[in-house]
Amino acid sequence: MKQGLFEIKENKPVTENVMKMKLEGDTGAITAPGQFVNIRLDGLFLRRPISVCDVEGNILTILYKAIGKGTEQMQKMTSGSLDILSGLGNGYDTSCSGENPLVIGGGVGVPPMYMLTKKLIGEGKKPRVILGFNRSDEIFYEKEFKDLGAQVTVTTVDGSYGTKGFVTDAMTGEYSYFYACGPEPMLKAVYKTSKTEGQLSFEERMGCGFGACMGCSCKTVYGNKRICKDGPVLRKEEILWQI
Amino acid sequence: MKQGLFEIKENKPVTENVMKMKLEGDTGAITAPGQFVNIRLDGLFLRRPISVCDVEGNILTILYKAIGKGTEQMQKMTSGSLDILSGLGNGYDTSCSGENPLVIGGGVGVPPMYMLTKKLIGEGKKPRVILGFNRSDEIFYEKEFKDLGAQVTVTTVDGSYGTKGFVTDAMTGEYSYFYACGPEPMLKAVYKTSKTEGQLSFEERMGCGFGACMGCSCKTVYGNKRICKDGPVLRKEEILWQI
Amino acid sequence: MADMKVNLCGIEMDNPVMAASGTFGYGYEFAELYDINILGSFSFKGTTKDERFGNPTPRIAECTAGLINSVGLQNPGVDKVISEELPRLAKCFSKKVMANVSGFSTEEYVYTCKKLDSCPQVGWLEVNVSCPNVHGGGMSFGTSPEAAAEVTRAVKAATTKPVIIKLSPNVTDIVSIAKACEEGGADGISLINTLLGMRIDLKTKRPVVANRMGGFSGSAIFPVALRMVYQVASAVKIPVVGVGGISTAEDVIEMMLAGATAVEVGAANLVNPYACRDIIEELPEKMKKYNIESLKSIIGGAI
Amino acid sequence: MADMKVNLCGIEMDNPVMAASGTFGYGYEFAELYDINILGSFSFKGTTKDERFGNPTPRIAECTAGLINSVGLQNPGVDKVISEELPRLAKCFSKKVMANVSGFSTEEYVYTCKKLDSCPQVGWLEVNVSCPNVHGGGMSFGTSPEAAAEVTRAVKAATTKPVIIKLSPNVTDIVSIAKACEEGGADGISLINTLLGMRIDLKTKRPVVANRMGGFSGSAIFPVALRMVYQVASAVKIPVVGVGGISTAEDVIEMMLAGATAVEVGAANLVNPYACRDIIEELPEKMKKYNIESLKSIIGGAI
Ligand SMILES: Cc1cc2nc3c(=O)[nH]c(=O)nc-3n(C[C@H](O)[C@H](O)[C@H](O)COP(=O)(O)OP(=O)(O)OC[C@H]3O[C@@H](n4cnc5c(N)ncnc54)[C@H](O)[C@@H]3O)c2cc1C
Ligand SMILES: Cc1cc2nc3c(=O)[nH]c(=O)nc-3n(C[C@H](O)[C@H](O)[C@H](O)COP(=O)(O)OP(=O)(O)OC[C@H]3O[C@@H](n4cnc5c(N)ncnc54)[C@H](O)[C@@H]3O)c2cc1C
Ligand SMILES: Cc1cc2nc3c(=O)[nH]c(=O)nc-3n(C[C@H](O)[C@H](O)[C@H](O)COP(=O)(O)O)c2cc1C
Ligand SMILES: Cc1cc2nc3c(=O)[nH]c(=O)nc-3n(C[C@H](O)[C@H](O)[C@H](O)COP(=O)(O)O)c2cc1C
Ligand code: FES
Ligand code: FES
Repeated sequence: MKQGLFEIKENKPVTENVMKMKLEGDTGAITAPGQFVNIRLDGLFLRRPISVCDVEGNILTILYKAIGKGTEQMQKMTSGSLDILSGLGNGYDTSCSGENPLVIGGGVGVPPMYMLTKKLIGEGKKPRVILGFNRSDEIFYEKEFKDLGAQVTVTTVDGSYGTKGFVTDAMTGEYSYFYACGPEPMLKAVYKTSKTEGQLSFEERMGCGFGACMGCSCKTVYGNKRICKDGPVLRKEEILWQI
Repeated sequence: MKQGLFEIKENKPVTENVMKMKLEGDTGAITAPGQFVNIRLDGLFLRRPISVCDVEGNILTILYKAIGKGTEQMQKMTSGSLDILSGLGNGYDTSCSGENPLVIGGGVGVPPMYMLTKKLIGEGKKPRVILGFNRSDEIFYEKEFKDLGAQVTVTTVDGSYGTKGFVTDAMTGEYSYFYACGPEPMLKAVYKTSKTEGQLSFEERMGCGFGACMGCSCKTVYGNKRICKDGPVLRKEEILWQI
Repeated sequence: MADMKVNLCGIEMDNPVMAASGTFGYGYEFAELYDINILGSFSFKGTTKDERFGNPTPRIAECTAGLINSVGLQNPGVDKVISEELPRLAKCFSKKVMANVSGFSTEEYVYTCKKLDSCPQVGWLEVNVSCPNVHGGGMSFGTSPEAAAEVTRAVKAATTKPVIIKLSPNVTDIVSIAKACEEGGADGISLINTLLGMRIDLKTKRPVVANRMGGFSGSAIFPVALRMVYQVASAVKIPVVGVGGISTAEDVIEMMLAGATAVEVGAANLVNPYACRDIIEELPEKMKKYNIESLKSIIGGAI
Repeated sequence: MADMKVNLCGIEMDNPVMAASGTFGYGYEFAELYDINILGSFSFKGTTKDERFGNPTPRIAECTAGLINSVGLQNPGVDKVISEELPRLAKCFSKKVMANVSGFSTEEYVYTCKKLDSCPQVGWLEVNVSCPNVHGGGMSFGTSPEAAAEVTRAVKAATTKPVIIKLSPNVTDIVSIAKACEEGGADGISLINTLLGMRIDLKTKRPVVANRMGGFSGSAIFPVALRMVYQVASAVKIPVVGVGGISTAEDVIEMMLAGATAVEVGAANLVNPYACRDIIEELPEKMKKYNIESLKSIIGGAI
């Protein structure tokens, strides 16, 4: 974990409500895909947790959906710098992926899968990527994933693009392992549908984001864990669904 | 009273801690010298009351001393606009000044006396101005008052410039009326020394600045008054000193 | 069309937004800025039997997201309120106004309420039980269920208009006090008054306000006010007026979801004199955003 | 040279700045960022007899200038704290630490305190009496002078280290409770714990935290904390630890002027993990600005 100022280099919409922001700063603490950063914003008490989408040198890319006070404030920014805690969370472990892992992202769960896919491909693996959205106009980053060299399936709930249905409807064929990030109902469906071991990334309202407050705890097979520090990525085997 | 945005046109030091700020906006509510404006600042709950030093067309000039959170924040501003409530308070009544009024300002009580002096001269009167400071390096606006055509005496407590002593030490000679603004001990001394009727401007911690909260009340011969709305200028005859 | 109408103790209001007592004077200062008839209503400055100057100055201290006031119920006394302020108010406000009443003994409360009860302009009596009870050892009426119920019963027996008891938040158990007022016959409960707070000036090393402590209010206290409104609205059957830290249309909706039938905006008026107008103008848009067709329908929705 | 030393219940501290319980874990996360030995000390996460998961999530809600938490005393239980956390803490913190203890019955408090009393690392026992008293009808120990005094007496009888009782602010009369603790033998009082608060999510129209209400803290509550520290420090002879809304060196000075011998920084650590370090580094400069040579000398200066 590191605290530092990151300078806004770019802040562009990729869909109507999802923005891509490029930030320049000390990215040294970011060590694994699936980690997140925690962003301080003027006038808001709590930082806002956002997944790392990509890191290239000292450039950090995040993708975020404007859904409330904080993200709407970010949406309006064109320059300046942000106070960011980086390198938070455990991130995905790629060592157990096998040859043909399945990478599944839904909605704003898509961003961390980009850096994960990049890493898997860098390690010589052949990930298949499923990106799930509600409608065609909500789709983002399909091309970026393809440009990494991954095989990409897009699903839309209303069938307006790609495979009609949920990400689980595309979880066909063989795969060696799976990685998922998305809303909780999606994670649960993926968990149930999956035929292999895998890792899933969770969200929770956070006080600190670095393990100090116990605001984000969950029960697992291996005892209580903090989503922010011991997660956000949990292994399939340890998950105890609350609902 | 009017609320509006004023754009910062200039913000320059006139002494080490006293700044002159020129603001452009709708000055229409400012009708008398001695009135004040109430300035909203980022992150601070209460507005900051500052006297009107001058108005020329849509340009408002204020002079303020950086002494705390709000004024220090203002000191750093170079551009942008401020949310200002203008035209607050009663202001000085020049109709009773006579031919040779004495105008007395001490420290940050000097600013409103500028617009007052200008108005008195505009009305064909011959005000004599006494400006009191602690030390020579705290003096500001001597030249500006002289440029209005007023006769100006500067006093310094340590004698490093002008007449040594307090403003009261310069309250010699004949005068038809007096106007004063400055710290409360000065006002009290002026009140006691003065040989004529006069008007004195007071400060008080304010909640609203426009008469709604009763935060700034004082007792007078004519009953309870609100410094912000029924003042800040009180007539000598009505003052009941609290201490 | 967004339906903002609510009914508070039998009186129809165009919208639930009122200005809180002590932060809106008798309305004139605001009437200079906008037509205050757009308000649901407002509660005028706390009125006592006799004229009061209140506490010594300084009476105001700034806080993070709020302020402390120790005005101490400055007001001209009920007779002058009726003979001078209300006629003047009639010229700029044609709706029913809420009369906020304070006292230092049950008799004083009754005396003042009775006089205001006879004024046709007055719609509701808002009885502020935060004052120290001079006959009861100095603790405020609002800190014991018995004292609060006693004032309620006495005022109800002497008046005909709806009586709303305004509670102090500086208590261990707000629900028991609210229930005691309900049992005493109160027509409504309004809460919260200010939290007791303090600031010290680092330069002088003395308390900022002359009275040392004072009432803390402003957006900082919203979560405490919301919690108490929720607790009380869950426990009583009479309407609750939500007060404390409201400064946006979203705050109004949140308060109503917690159980408020109407709301009062206090400190926000002092720093933004257009606060009530802005909130009322913003409400329809926010109702739309959160899929609310009628404000009436969301009262207590989160309970 | 600015003298920041204070003495809290017989233990010398390099400076009065501690981190507050529940906002600093057992210190490790912060030790990754800076040497936590610069702290005066810190109070570790509230410890109970048995392991607790705490409340369901979501447990956190944002507020203006603060947050609500309903963690619900998640902790591994006193035995694991002693066998696992304290040895691990010893590697990064060489000073005496404050052990924060909670319980749901007097016996539980005594059990946990006794165990922690035997740990040489522990300097003080901070007994948090904000928990509901399961044997006393569910109101918290800290809301009645009798219950607070009972816990104090019982813990004092079973331990040797200084016992500091941490009070809840959600009471009518904080002074009577503090005095009861003093009479019960407390060596110090720390206050305040969180204010009971609530937020509602406008989108779901449900309370934000699963437990509906939670503890509100952060800069918003500073004026309430300061007032209570002032009231209690004026009324008792034992030292007071000031907690609530502190986020700057100036806040520390203000708390000490109100009567605090030492202070605890809570929520500020969560949003600025360097908060305590920043405050300690800034203190000498602010002392100079306000003409303070020794912090010890200003304790209670505004009383
Ligand atoms: C580990 C992690 C990674 C995330 N990565 C991304 C990402 O890459 N892109 C993206 O668009 N979003 C991501 N989110 C969700 C993102 O944190 C929220 O959308 C954001 O905090 C909303 O803030 P707001 O001020 O706009 O909303 P508001 O509703 O105004 O926020 C109010 C409070 O609720 C919290 N909150 C609201 N929604 C969420 C949520 N879903 N999860 C956690 N806290 C929430 C806020 O942080 C804040 O404290 C992530 C969340 C977590 C926990
Ligand atoms: C009618 C009036 C006219 C004024 N005109 C001028 C002027 O022309 N130039 C100038 O330099 N100063 C003037 N002052 C004083 C000025 O308002 C304060 O210096 C300023 O509010 C300090 O704010 P701060 O945030 O820097 O200080 P802080 O000490 O951080 O302020 C804390 C709080 O105390 C209030 N406060 C502090 N000092 C004063 C004070 N002397 N009077 C009233 N409130 C105070 C602040 O408004 C704020 O609410 C005037 C005050 C009044 C009442
Ligand atoms: C300057 C001031 C004066 C007040 N005077 C009164 C009063 O006379 N009677 C009363 O019942 N409440 C009074 N209050 C309390 C408010 O009506 C309101 O209950 C409280 O401020 C909380 O609301 P807010 O956070 O919106 O300010 C006063 C508040 C302020 C700030
Ligand atoms: C997330 C969180 C957890 C807390 N846990 C405890 C606890 O276990 N024991 C305790 O006595 N106080 C606990 N508190 C209260 C703090 O120690 C402190 O008294 C309170 O937050 C006020 O200080 P602040 O405004 O600086 O946060 C907790 C506070 C927070 C924010
Ligand atoms: S958010 Fe604080 S421990 Fe996870
Ligand atoms: S400051 Fe509010 S009435 Fe004067």
